[in-house]
Amino acid sequence: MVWTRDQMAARAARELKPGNFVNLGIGIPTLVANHVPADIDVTLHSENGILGLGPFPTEDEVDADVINAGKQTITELRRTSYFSSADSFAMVRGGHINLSILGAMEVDEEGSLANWMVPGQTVKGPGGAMDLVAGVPRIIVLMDHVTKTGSAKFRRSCSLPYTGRYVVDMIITDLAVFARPDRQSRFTLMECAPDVSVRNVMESTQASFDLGDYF
Amino acid sequence: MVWTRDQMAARAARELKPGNFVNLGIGIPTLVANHVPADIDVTLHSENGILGLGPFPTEDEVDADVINAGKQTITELRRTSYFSSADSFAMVRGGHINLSILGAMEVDEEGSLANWMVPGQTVKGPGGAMDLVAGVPRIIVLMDHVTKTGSAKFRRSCSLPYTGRYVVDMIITDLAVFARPDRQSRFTLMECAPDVSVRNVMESTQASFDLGDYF
Amino acid sequence: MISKIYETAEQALDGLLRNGMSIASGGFGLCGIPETLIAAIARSGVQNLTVISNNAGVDDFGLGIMVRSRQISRIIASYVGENKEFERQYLSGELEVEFNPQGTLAERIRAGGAGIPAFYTRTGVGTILAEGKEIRTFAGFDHVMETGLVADLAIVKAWRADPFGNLVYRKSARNFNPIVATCGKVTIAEVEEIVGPGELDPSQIHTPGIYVQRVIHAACNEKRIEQKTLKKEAL
Amino acid sequence: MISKIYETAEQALDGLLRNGMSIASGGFGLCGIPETLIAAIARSGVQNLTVISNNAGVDDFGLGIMVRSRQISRIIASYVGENKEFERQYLSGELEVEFNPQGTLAERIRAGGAGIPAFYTRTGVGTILAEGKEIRTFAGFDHVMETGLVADLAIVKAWRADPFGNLVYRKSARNFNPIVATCGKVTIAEVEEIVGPGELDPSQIHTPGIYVQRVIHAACNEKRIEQKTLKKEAL
Repeated sequence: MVWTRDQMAARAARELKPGNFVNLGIGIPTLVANHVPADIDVTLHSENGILGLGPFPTEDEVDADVINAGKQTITELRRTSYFSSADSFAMVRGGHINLSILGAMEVDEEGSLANWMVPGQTVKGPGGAMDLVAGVPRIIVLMDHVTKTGSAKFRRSCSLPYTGRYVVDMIITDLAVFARPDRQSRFTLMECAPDVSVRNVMESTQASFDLGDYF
Repeated sequence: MVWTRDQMAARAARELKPGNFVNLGIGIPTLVANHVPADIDVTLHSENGILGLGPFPTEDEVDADVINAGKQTITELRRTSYFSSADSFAMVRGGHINLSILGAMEVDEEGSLANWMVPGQTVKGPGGAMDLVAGVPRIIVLMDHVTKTGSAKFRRSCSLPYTGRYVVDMIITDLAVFARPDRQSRFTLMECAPDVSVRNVMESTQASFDLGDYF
Repeated sequence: MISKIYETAEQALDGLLRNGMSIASGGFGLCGIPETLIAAIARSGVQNLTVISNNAGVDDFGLGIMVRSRQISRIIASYVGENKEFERQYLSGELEVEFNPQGTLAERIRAGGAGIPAFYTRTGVGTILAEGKEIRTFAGFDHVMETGLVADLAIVKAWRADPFGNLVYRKSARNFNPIVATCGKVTIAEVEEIVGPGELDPSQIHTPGIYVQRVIHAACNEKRIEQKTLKKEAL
Repeated sequence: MISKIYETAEQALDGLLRNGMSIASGGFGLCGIPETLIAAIARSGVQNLTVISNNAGVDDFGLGIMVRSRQISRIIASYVGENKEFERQYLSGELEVEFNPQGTLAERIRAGGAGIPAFYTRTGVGTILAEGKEIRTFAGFDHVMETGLVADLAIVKAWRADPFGNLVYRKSARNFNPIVATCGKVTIAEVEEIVGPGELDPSQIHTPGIYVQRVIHAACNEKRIEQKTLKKEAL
C-alpha cells in the first residue's frame, strides 16, 4: 500500500524541529503545513517576502496584498513580518532558512535535482527554486516515486535540466524514504510504505542506494 | 582679502540646485547648511542613515538616537527618513546623492584627493570619505588654500595617501575657486577672493591650472 | 518644498518614454504591481521595450497588456507562467526572455541600485542559467558571477507616499517594489494614499524619497487575486 | 511558541563565548551600541577576539571597555578615533586593525549575512585600502573586489522586540544594527522595550526574528552623546 500525498506530507512534517524556519514548495509540500505537530513551533517562509505564514483566510479575511509565493491568499499570524524580495532571498542565500521541502521531477543519486523545465515544453522559469536548493542547508524532496508513465524519478542521473547540483538531503516518495547524512554520501533507504518491499522500491528506482540497517 | 570660512561655505551653497540630495562633510562643509538660499530646497544626507537632517536641537529636543555622521546631535524634519548603514551607502555608491561637499588635506591637478591619513600620525580610518568620493557624481572640496605652514594644498600630485582618484569637480579655497566640466579635464581658475590676484593664487598653488575667460 | 505629486499617469510619464528603453516594474504575480502606470505605458504605444520584472502578468492584466500589444521585445524575469500570449510570442521568437533565479534577479536589481556592478552567488551553479557566466570558488564552493541591473525607468506600487516621495508598502505587496525603486534612472511610484508632509513616521519609511522622482495617486487599484484560496471550513 | 527572551546578558551569552572567536557589534559611534552585552562580554574575560564594528567606542565606554581590558586582538572597522588606549595598542602592535571604507564595511556585513561571498565596488580603488585586492573593470571603471563578513556572534541594540525576536530600531540608532544582526551565526539583541506577541506591525519590523536567537532587556541604557551640539540661540 503506497503512501497517500497526506501521508507523505505527514512523514515530511516529522523532520521539522522546534524553532525551524521552513520554506514549503508548491503542491504536495504545501500539505506539510497541515501536519505540523502541535508541540513543534515552526515559522513558514514565503519567498515573496513573508515570515510567519498563516492558514488560508475566510471570505472576510481575504486580502489581495497577503499572498504566498504560490499566489494563494493566506493570513497573518502574531509573528508575521513582511520584507522585500531582496531581503527574502538574503535569508535563503545566507542559509538562515533551516529547511526547504519541495517537489521534483527527478533526483539523481548524487542528490542533484531537476524541477523547473522540460525541454520542448513551455518554460515558465525557475522562480525561487534554484535559490532555495542552493541556499537552504537542508533540502527534502517530496515526489511520486515514478512518473505518470511509470519511469523512475530517483535516477542514476537527471535527464532534465538541473535546478541544483548535490543539494538533496532526503527524498520522501509514495513508496519510500531515502536519506543521507551529508551531501558527499550516498542515499540510504530508510523506510518503505506498508506492504512495499525493498524489491518493489528497487524495481521502481534507477538510482543506486544503500540499504539501511533496518532492512 | 581672503574669504572667511563662512564666505567659502556661502560660495559652495551657490552650487546647490533645487531638489538636490547633498552630503556635507565635517568642518567647513557643515557650515554650508547655514547658507542654503531660501528658494533652494535641498535634502541633507548623513551616512549613518538619515535623509533630511534638521538643525541642531534645543536642550529639550536633544535625543541621543538622533545624531549625524559627525556624532553631533541634530533634529528631524517633516521629510526625514532613517535607514541602515547598508542602505545609506547604497544611496552613496549607487550615485543617488547628487553632491558631496567635503574637506581635504590635498587635491592634485587630476582631481585626486587626500583627506584621511598622514603617515606617521595616528590613523583614525577613512570613515565614509572613500565611499562618498567614489560614488557621488559631483564632489566639491572646501579647504584652505595652503597649510598652516604655508605649503600648497592644490598640488601637482598628492603627497599623502589618496582617498580617491580623479574625483574632484570643484575646489573652493579661501583664495579662489577652481572647477572643471568633467573629470578628464584640467581645472580652470573661475574666481578669486576680493583683492586676491591671479598671481597671488599662482604663487600659492603647486598644481597647474587654466585661466578662465574671466581673467 | 518641491512636491513630487503629479496629477495623472500621463503627466508623470511625460518626457520619459522612448522606444527601445528599459523599464523595471515592481510586483510579484499580480500583487503589488503598478496597475495604473502599466496601463498608461501600454496606451502610450512605446515600442521595443526591455522589461525587468519578476513576472509578466496574465493575458489581460498587468504586464500581460504590454505583451499583448507587442511592446515588449525582451524581458528579464524569473517566472512567466499564466500567460498564453506570452508563451506564443516566446515560442515564435518574437519575445526574448532572460530567465533568472528569483533571488538572483532580486539581488541584481538591488546591486544595480546600490552601485555594485557584480557579485557572486551559489544559486544556479551547475545549471543552464549559469552557462557562459564566470564561475569562481569561494570557501570550497563554486559561485557564479551575476551583474547589477539598472533601468531607464522604474515603476512601483506603494500604499502611501508623502510629497517628498517617501514610500510605505502594504503587507506582501512590498515584494520587488523597494529594490525596483532603487534601480531606475527615474522612478515613478503610484500609491493608494497620498499623505501630508510629516505624516509618515521617519523610522517606518520603506523607500526614502531620494529614489522617487514622481508620485501619482493610483487610478486603477483592482488588485486582482490569482489564487483565491479559502479556509476549508469556509468553502 | 518558543520565547527568545532571556533574563540577563550573562544568560543570553551562556555557552557562546570562547577565546579567539569573532564578534560583530552594531552601532555608530556611541549611538545604538549594545551597551549591556558589551559590558557583559568584557566581564566574561573572553580573550583574543576579532571584532567587527564601525567604531571602537571611547576610552571608558562601548567597545573601548574591551580595548582597555585587552580582550580584542583584531578589529575590522572604518573609524577608530576618540580612543587613546586603542591608539596606544595599535601603535605598539598589540592590536591589529583592518580599515574599511564605511560603506564597504556595511556592504561586506550585509553580503556575509546574505550569502554573497564577494562583490565589486569603485570605493577605495587607487587607495592603499585596495592594495593586494583584485581590481576589475566594469563599464570602463576599475572596481575592487571585497568579500562578505560573518561572525561567530553578533550583538545589536534595538528599541523594541517581541518574543519571536522581531526587532524595531529607533531613529538613527538603527545604523549598522540591522545588517550586523544578519551576519552572526548566533545573534543576541538587547532592547529598550519587550512587547507582547502581535504588538509589532508586521509591515514595520526592521529585523525579522529569523536573524535573532536571543533577546534581553537592556540593563545599561546610558546612550552617551559624543557631541552635544545645540542650536545657537539655545546656547
